Amino acid sequence: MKPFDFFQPQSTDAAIAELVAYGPNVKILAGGTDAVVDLKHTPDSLGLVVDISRLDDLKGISLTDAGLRIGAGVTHTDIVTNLLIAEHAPALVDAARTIGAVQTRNLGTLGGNLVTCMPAMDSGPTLIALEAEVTIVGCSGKRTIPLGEFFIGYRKTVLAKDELLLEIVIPKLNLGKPASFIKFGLRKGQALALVNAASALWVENGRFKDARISLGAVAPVVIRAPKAEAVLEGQAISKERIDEAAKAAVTEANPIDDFRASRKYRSNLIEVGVRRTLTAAIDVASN
Amino acid sequence: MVDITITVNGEKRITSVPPETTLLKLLREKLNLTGAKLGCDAGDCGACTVLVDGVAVNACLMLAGQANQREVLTIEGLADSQKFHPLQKAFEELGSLQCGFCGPGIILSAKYLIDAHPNPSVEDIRKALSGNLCRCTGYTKIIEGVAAACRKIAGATDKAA
Amino acid sequence: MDDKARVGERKTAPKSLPATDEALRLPAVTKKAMFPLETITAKPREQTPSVGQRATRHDGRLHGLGQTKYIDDMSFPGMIHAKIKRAGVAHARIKSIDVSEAERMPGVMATLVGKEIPVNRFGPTYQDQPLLADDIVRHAGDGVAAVAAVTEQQALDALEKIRVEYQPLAPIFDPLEAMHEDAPKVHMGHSNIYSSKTVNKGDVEKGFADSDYTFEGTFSTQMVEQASLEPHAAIAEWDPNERVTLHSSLGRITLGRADLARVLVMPINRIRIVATVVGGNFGGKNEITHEPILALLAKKTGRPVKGVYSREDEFISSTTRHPFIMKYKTGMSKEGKIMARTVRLICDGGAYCSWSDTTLSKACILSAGPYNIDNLRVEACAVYTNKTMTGAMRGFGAPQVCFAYESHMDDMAKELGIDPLEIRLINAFREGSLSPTGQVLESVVIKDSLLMATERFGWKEWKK
Amino acid sequence: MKHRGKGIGCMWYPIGFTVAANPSAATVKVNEDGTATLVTGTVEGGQGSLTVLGQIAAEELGISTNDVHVVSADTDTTPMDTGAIASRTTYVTGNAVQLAAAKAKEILFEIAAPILDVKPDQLVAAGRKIQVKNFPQRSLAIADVALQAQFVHGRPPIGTASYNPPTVDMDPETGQGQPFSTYVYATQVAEVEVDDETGEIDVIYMSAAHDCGTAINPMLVEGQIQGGIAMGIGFAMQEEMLFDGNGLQINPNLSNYIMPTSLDMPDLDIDIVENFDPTGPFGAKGVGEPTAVPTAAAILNAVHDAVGVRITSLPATAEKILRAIKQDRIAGQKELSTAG
Repeated sequence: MKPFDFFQPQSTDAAIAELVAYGPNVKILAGGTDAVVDLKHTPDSLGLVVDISRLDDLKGISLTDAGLRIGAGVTHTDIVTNLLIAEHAPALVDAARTIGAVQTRNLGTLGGNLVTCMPAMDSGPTLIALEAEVTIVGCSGKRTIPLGEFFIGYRKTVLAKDELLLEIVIPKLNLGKPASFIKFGLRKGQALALVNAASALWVENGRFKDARISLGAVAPVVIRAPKAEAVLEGQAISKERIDEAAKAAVTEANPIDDFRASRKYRSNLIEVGVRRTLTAAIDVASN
Repeated sequence: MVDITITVNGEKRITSVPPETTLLKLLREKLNLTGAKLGCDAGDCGACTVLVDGVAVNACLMLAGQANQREVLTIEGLADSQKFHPLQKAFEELGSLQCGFCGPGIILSAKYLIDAHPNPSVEDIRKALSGNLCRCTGYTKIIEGVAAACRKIAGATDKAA
Repeated sequence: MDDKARVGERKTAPKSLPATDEALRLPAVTKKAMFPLETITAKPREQTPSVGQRATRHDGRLHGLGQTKYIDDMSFPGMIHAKIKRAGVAHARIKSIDVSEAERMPGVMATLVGKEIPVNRFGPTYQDQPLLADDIVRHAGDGVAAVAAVTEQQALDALEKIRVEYQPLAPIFDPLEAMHEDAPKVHMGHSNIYSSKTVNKGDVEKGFADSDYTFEGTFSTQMVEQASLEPHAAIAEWDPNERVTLHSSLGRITLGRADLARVLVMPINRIRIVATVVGGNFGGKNEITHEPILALLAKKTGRPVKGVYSREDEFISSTTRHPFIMKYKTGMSKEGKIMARTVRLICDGGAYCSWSDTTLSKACILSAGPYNIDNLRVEACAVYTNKTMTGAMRGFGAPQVCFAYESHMDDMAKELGIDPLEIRLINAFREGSLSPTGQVLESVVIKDSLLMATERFGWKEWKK
Repeated sequence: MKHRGKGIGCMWYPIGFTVAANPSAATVKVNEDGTATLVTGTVEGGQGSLTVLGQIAAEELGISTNDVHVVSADTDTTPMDTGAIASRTTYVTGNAVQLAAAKAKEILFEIAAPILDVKPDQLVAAGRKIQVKNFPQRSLAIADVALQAQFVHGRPPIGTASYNPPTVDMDPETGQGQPFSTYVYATQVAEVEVDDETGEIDVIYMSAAHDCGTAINPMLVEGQIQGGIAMGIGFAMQEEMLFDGNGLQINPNLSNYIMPTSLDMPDLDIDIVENFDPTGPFGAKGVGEPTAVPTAAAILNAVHDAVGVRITSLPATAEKILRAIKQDRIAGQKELSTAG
C-alpha cells in the first residue's frame, strides 16, 4: 500500500470536517472489505484515510416513527443476527447471509456495501424492493432520499465529497411486507452475484398489490423493474402473471457480457430470479 | 505513524506503525506472530483469519490502526503450555490438515463458530468455513475435526455438570 | 513527505506514546504453547506394526498450533525484499530495459535483468525458458527485471519506474492455429509443435472393420491453476565462502539444486537448498522459478533477499495444467466390447515446455482408459502458444483424458443400451492384461474398485 | 425443475516418471536406544509423505511410527531424491527407505544372532524386539542390540540405499515399452442434481474406491482422496484461467478464479481397495494424483444421466449446461415436428 495518513474521528461531524479539509484526496474506510483492497491497488498516495468504522452515530438497528432504521455502519453479521430485522424484513437477512463469507460479513457494513455501489451488491435489491430511504449527512445538514435515487452509476452514488451515508430506513408501511431475495453465483460459498433479485408484494383478495421488483448485477446500478411491477399490479395471482412479469423484467435490464457469464445467461437468470422471488414472496404472504 | 495499543493473545503491546500497515503485517512483522498467513492479500482465502474482540476477520483487510485498543487472538494464543484447544487436538488426531497453510485461519474460524454455536450441524460448519479456502483436504477431515472438537467440549461440560 | 510533516498537518495529532507504559518496552508477543505440558500422542503412532496404522502426521500438532514455519514466516537480519516486473505483453522483442530510475528510488539496493544471469535458460526437459526474459517475451507473465529493496512496497514502487521498450511481435493463442505452418512462431524454428508422441498397438483398421458400431467424440479441457494456498517463496543468502543457501518452497530440492548450479554456473556443493513443509504443491512448485534471481540479487547486495509471489504472480507467471483437445473414435461390438480406438490429443503447452513432454507421454498412454483394447492408435502433440506455460499439475494429462474416455464410454453405453457399470466391467483390465504399450499389468484391481464404489453408492438400487 | 443423475468415472494411473530415471535414496540410522532417524531428500508437501516414509522405516525395523524421526529437505545433508512429483514418494522413496532400513537391520541381526544362538536369517524384527522367527519368546530388545552394535562391536546400525523403478524405453514409432513399474486403479461415482432452469449443478454425494496397493496410512490416504475430489470438482465445474484477446489473464485472483469452498463439497464415502503390489514397499503403490483424475468424468456422466446433455468442454459451468439443455430441447422439438 502507498503511504497515507490515518484518522479515526470521534463523531460524524469530525469526520465530515476532515472530508471538507482534505478535499478529493481522501478515502472513507468503514468495514474495509472493499476499501482496503482498493487502497492496495491505488497507484498514487492518498492524503488521508478516515476510518468511520467505530462511529456510534452510524451504529444501531431500531424501530422509529419512520420505520426500521439501520445505521450505515451496521455490519452484515449484525443484520444476520438482528431480531428486529428478522421480524420486519427477513428478506434482508437472507440477502446479508449471502454476502462474502463470515469474516467479510463481520467486517463489511451495510453502508459500505451501498456506497461502494458495485452493480452486484447483495444489499441493494431487497432494500429497493422494500422502498428503503437513505439519510445522508454533510456540511449543509441532512437529507433523505429514496435508495433508488442514491445510486447514479457504476460505483457512483449521489454522495458529495463532504457527505457520509448515515442510515437506511425501511418505511413503516413496508415493514412485514412479504419479500424474497435470490442470488445466482458461480459457486455456493463466497459467491459474487451473476444476478440477484428481490421481490416484495402484498396480496389482497388473491391479487397482487404494490409489487416491487429489484435486480442487481444487470445494469450499472441496482435497478427496479417498473414494467414488471405494472404487469402484476391489481392482477389475480397466477403462474401466467408471474411468468409475464419475469419476462418483462428481462426487458428492463441491461446485463453485461463478461467472462463470468454472457448477457444471454444473465437474462435467463433474471427471468428465473424474478419468478422465484415472486413465488416465494407469495408463499410468505399466504403463510 | 499511528500509535497502537493492542492486546494480542492476552499480552498488551504499544507500538507505532505506518498508517498503511495492515493488522496482518503488524502481527507478522512487528509482533513476530507468523501464524496468520498471507495467501491472497484480498480477503478471498481466509488464511489470515484472526479474532478481533472475539470476532473472526481477515487481518489483511483491516488496517492496524483499526485494531487500536482491541483484543486480538491469533492461533499462537489459542493453546497455552497447559492445554490445547479441543480443535487443535481433534485436528491433529484426525489428520484434518495437510499442508497446514490454511490451518490457523480455519481453526480460528471454527472457534468463532463454536464459541457461539457449540453444537453446529455439518451444514453450519460448512457455512462457517466458506471464507477459508483449502486446496489440500477437500474440507472433509476439517469438518470432521470441528464436529469432533464440539463433541469433546460438550462431553467435558457434561462431566463438569 | 516525512512522517512528521504528515502528522503535523493533522488538527488531531496523535498523542505521543506514553513512555511510562511497560507495554512499550516489551518484545514481540511470544507463543504460549512452545513446550506444551500436555502430551496427546495418539495411540496409532506408538503401535507396532506401524504399516496400516492411522498414525497422526508428524507435523499435525505444529499445524494446529500455527507453528509450522513456511518460508514467508522466516526472516534474517538485514533481509531485503525482491519483486519481479512482469512483461504485460504476450509476445514482443525487448528493445531495451532501463532500470536507472528504479535504482534511484528510495530503499532500492539492486536491480537485475536477464542478461546478467550467467545461463538464462532452464526447464526440466528442454531448456527453453528464461528466468528473466532477455530478448523475447513469450507470455504476459514473463519476468523482465527484478528489484531488491528494503521493503516490499519500495520494491513494488521501483518496478513502476523500470522502462522496457518492446517491439511487438504477432502473438498466437489458439493451439490449433499455432499448428499451422504459417502461424507466428513462439520460439525460433519452423514449427510451434515441440513434442509428438505415438502409441500403436494391434491393427486399428481391422479393429474398426470388425466393429458393429463406431462412435466419435471430441472433448476439450481448460487451463487450471494449482492454486496452492502458499504462494512461491524463497530467501537467498550467501556466506563468505561463496556458498549460497536458498530457503525455498520448492518441492524438488536435489534437482532444483542442479538447475541452480547450471544457471548460476556454480559447483553444486556451493549451493544449499533447504525446504520446509511446502504449503501446497500439486506440481506447481516442482521447478525453480525466482530462486536464481534472488540468489543473484543477494550476491549483489550482500544481504539476504526474500521473494514472495503475489497471488497474481502465482496465476500469471507460474505453471498451470494443460488445456487439451481430444478426438476419440471407438469401434464397438454389439455386446459392448471395445474393438478399436484412435485418439488424437493436442495439448496447449503455453509459452514454454516445462513438463509438457512427460505430460504428453502420460496422457498418450493413459488415453485408452483402463480397458483392454487390442487395436489402438494414439497420436499426440504439444504446441507452443503465447500464454502462461503449462507444466506439472496433479495428474499430468490424466484428468483431461479421463474426462474424455469416460464421457465417450457413457455415450457409447447409452447408444448400446448397456448400463455404464456393465460396459466398464466388460472392458476393464484384468490381471495380466496388456497395456497400450504392451506392458503386462500386475496388481490390477479396476473391477474391484468399480464394484466397491458402485456398491457403496448403491448404484443398482439408486432411483432418480 | 431439478433432475437427479448418477455417473461413474474410472481410471488408471502410473506411479513414477515416464521411462526416465527417477531415483530416490535414503539413509536409516538406528540409534543406541532403539529409536531411528530416517534421512530423506524428499520434501513434505502436505500429503503426509514423511509420516508414511517413517512408517515404512518403522515397519522394516519392527518399531513404531513415533520411534522414527524423519529428517528431510536439506540438500547439504539429505540424499538425492527426485522429489514429490508423479505420485512416486510412497513407492519409489518408500522402496529406498525400506531397503535402507533393511540394511541397518541386517547389522542388528548380525549382532543379535550369536547372542540368540541362531543364524541372522532366522531373525525378525517386531514389537521393538529382535526375535527368532516362529519362536518369539527368544528375543532381544532392539535398543539393547543397537547399543551393543555401536559400543561393543563398533558397528553403528546405519543403512543407505536407493531405488529407481525399472522401466523399458518406449519405441518412438509404436510407443511399445514398459514406461512405468506399476499402476493404480480407481473409481468414483457421483450423484448430482441439475436445475434445468439455471443449469446449476449440485454435487450431492460421491463415493470413491481407490487402489493404492497397501495403504501404509489409511487416514492419510483418505485425506488424499478427499482433497483430490475437491480439486476434481473445481476442474469439472468451476476453474478456468481466462485470457483476453491480448493474452492477458482476466481472472488472476481468488475472487474470480473460482475454486471449491467448503459449501461446494458433497458428502463423501471413501473406500480403499485391498491390494498388494509385490514391487512396492510392503505392497504399497501411491495415491496422490489419481484422486483428482476421475472426478470430472463421474460428475459429467451424472449430469448426462440427469438431463441428457453431454458436456464436451470443461469447466461445465451452469451457463454451459443450460445452453446444452436448451439446444437439446430445440433439437427434440425439431425431431418431433419432422416425425409428426
